Amino acid sequence: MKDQDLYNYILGVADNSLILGQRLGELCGHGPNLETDIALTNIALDLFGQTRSYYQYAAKIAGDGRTEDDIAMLRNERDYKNVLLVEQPNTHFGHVIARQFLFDVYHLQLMNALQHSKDEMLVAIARKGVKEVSYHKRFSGDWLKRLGDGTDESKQNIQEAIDHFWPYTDELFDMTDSDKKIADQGIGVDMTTLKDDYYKQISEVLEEATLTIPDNPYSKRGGKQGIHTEHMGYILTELQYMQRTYPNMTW
Amino acid sequence: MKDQDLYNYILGVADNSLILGQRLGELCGHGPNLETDIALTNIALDLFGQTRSYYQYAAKIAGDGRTEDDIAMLRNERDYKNVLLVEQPNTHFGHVIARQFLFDVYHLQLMNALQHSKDEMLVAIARKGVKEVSYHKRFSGDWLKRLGDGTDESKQNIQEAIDHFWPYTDELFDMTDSDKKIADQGIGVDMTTLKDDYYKQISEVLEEATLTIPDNPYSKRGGKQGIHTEHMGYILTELQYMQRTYPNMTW
Amino acid sequence: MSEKEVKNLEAIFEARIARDEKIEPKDWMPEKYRQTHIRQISQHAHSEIVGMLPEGNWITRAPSLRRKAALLAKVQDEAGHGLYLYSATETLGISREELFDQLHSGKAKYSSIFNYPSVTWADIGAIGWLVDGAAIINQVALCTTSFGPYARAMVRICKEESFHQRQGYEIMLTLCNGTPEQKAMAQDALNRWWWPSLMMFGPRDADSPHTEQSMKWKLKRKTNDELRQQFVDQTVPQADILGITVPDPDLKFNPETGHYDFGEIDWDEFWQVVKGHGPCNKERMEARVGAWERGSWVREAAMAYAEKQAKKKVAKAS
Amino acid sequence: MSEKEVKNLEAIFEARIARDEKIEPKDWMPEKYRQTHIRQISQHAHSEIVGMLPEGNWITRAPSLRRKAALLAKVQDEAGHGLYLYSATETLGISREELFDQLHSGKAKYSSIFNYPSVTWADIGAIGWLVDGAAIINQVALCTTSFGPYARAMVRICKEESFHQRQGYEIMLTLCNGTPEQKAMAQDALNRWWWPSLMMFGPRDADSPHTEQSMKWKLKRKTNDELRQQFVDQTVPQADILGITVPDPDLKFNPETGHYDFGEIDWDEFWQVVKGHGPCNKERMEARVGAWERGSWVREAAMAYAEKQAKKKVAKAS
Repeated sequence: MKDQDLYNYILGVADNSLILGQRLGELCGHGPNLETDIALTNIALDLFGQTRSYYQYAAKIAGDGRTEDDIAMLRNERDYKNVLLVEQPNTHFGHVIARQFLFDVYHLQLMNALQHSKDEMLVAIARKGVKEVSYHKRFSGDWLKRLGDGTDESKQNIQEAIDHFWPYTDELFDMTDSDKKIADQGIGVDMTTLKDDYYKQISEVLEEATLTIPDNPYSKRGGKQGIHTEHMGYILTELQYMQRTYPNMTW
Repeated sequence: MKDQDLYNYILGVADNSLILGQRLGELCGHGPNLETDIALTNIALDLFGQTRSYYQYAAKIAGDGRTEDDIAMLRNERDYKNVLLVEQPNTHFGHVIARQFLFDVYHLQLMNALQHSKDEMLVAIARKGVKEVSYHKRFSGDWLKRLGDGTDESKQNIQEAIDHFWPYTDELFDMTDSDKKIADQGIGVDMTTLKDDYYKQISEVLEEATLTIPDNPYSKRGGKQGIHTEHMGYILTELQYMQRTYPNMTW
Repeated sequence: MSEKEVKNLEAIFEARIARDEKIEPKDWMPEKYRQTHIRQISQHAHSEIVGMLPEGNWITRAPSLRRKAALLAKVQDEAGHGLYLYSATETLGISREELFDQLHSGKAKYSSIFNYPSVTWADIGAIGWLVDGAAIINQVALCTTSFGPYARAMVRICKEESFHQRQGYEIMLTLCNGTPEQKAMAQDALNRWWWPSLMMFGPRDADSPHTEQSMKWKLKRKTNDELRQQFVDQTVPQADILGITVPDPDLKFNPETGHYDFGEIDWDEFWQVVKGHGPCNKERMEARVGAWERGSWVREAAMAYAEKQAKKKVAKAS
Repeated sequence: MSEKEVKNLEAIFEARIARDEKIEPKDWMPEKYRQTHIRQISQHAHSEIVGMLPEGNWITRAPSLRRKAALLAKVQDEAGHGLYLYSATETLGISREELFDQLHSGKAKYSSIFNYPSVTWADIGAIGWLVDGAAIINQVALCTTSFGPYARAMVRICKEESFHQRQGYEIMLTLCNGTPEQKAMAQDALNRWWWPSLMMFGPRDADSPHTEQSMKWKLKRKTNDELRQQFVDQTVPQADILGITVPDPDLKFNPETGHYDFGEIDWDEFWQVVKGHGPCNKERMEARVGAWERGSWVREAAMAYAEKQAKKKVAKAS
């Protein structure tokens, strides 16, 4: 493939949306009320929409007949490059919100910066994405505050969730070799430059939510190298089930 | 296939062991103590052992190059003929025990009767099976009594589990067309003749366990026609994952 | 109010309905009208949200990203329908909490069709085609029902439902134009969903005692059997186009009546499911009650937060 | 007891150990000996049961029925090992409840290797080959350790472990003789499990202060570094036979020493995992604590039932 690095870069971005969308899809009909069900489904829909745009573009770059669905559903686990954060389970609503918020802040930074890419297609996706992800971040941030400054129980639950996911945030700013090359070309985003701002933004909202900013210095990573947590395998058994069971069919 | 009915009959019997074994396999390392973990794993091992014998025999009957693993892992959901009972989830330990006991009593009846089959291979499997399943039934029956006549909480939990699974027991005695033909040939077992004894046995143990015999007249069925509950699909995503993802390989 | 006054109000009320005027929440209405509407609209709302479950079951396993997104959007629409319908019910003076209590305790019903499992991907097609198809037939009539909020909700819902129905049919069409395995999957789904879909129109007219009153209030425009016949007449030719067979050996076009004659519904099964003993009644209720109970701390937090914010505002203002 | 008497008992005790006599639970032993053994044997027991988790993760997804059964049997063996080892620990005067409390509260440790995820089927092979291989090297020496119950448990465990190790190696061999995709899976597993396996032997000797005392009690026969070297020397040729590469650019046979020289372990990673911040520490503890808590009503029921049965027997006898 000529543009292997660009392909890798796009998949790195897209896989996050795919896997987080998949996690949110599990929740559909099982949320605490209809309003949150609808909102989380909306977020999932946005994420799948972005995923499709990225994979369609990646498929074009690959140029070997692969389709968006082949890319989404026919890779081996080690070839998915999403960060570990997005594959973590929906343990309870606090986890859903914490995971979402910690991702949304990063995601909006990425979308904002990607609008200035030299790649027109990525700019187009990012422009649409900025609007969508701004809404995601508002939703998750608002709920973070509600849960943080709600009842004692909710504060405890959301604090536990934030503490739980904190070690997964550092990986968001890891750059693979392809990421670096594509950033150097002015196409991708150098996320390392946005890291301080990320923690600043997060901290502000956590404070507003009357929550404690974790000081755990240890981090968990591996997703960007395709080394996932044990949750990922189960996500894939479902995600890939139909394509694996009935190969080469039109749906 | 010449012996399509025999093939169908064997799969009907074997699929129960496969799917129940799979459910028990999920529990490994997650039980209430080491002793029950070991015992339930033992039961799972027996069930998989039986499953393999049946499928190996079925593969021989099919005679088209299919292996035990092809039969176990490469059918579509609608082609699995296990009863609905065995695919129900491990909601809590009471469910595990109730499901097991309601199956074990039936299973031992089947193994006992199958020893008198005109088919030598089935006789051999059943002879081994009788010993194994006698142990399973003793284990699940003992726990039924412990939970039934233990604490108030355990009585409530196990009663709820028995009530929950009761509607699934009737299907155990359904006879498919193949089942009838094979029973008529003196190879299979006419389960309908054993139904009264089944409920008599169950009732005796429930009474000993100080539990109430459910009087729910409604039953749930469909597994023997390959119409499963929504749980089955998820069992298969895991069971089939490797064979679907990496076809035609040796492991 | 004297009995005479009530009678008078009732007469005015009936006259308004007869003139096809809409009854609005603030208007006077007979208590039975209110109760019947609470029952029916909330039953409709419950059906929407329980109906999310069999379809939600396939979101993580949808065979393509396009279908996954469409399915998510559909289930989301159903949540939206639930929301309008609960709101419409609330205008009759009952809280959402109470409505959920009725659902969770088994006092309120929901459409029995959702007590069947969705076992293959083709079921997602069949549910859209048949279940939404049957629902629309029931609902179109309600767009001109007498209670304003219900009628307006129906207009919006019908529009979305017919989109869902076309989408479901298109899934079936894709399967039927696909491999033999895919076509068999479509046929199998039709086999399993056909009869439950016919049951959606309720008992035979002879066994449906409330029809007369509901007709008067325009909560029903046609009888169960009439609607069922309409569904059969509409759906059989669609199955023909798909090239799959309706699982009814007695099904036959009757040139004299211009309708399809069809076989007898298994009413034992119908009543078993209605009474709560269908394949998934217990699972559906456990899913709903479980979601509600697991979510209680979240709803409490949201209320506590809102109260705190309101107090802060008051404190600032004073 | 006077200080002199204690000194005397200690001298006798040390002499017995020096003569390779076994110390049995009823024998007098120094308190430090008891505590050290409780710590080490229970840590070993905890490792067995936490070790069930990464392997248990593949039971439902094993690629063939034969492998599924073998894996189940292996995990069951580990539960059995846990059982003997807890029993051996209990002979030192501590209850199983207390031991679980120590595990669940984080006071007791277990082998850090189980804090890595099992992400592909090849990991099941690699765990058997490398992790059990390393464990055996540690354990063989313990078959002649001074505390009788521990030594006897080790004899039995070593036998089963070496079966597991061969089984793991055979999984790897099958993969390496399979398709290129399978071989790549095997290589990838070796890449991920190699360094954590080397870490199983603990810190460098210079950083391992307890070695001297443990040597005296025959709880250790060789130092960490000696055992680690033995593992490398034994394993590298096995990798060569598989045709996969140990992920260490510094690895080289040293003809002068007759051993393989190898690169530096990432000690930061080592300490991060030991301190509880490895990839799966939290998940492993949540799984164990969750199982224990979910099972409390079951254990209570079993006790209540046993008491009732005992009372019945007494009532009958009197």
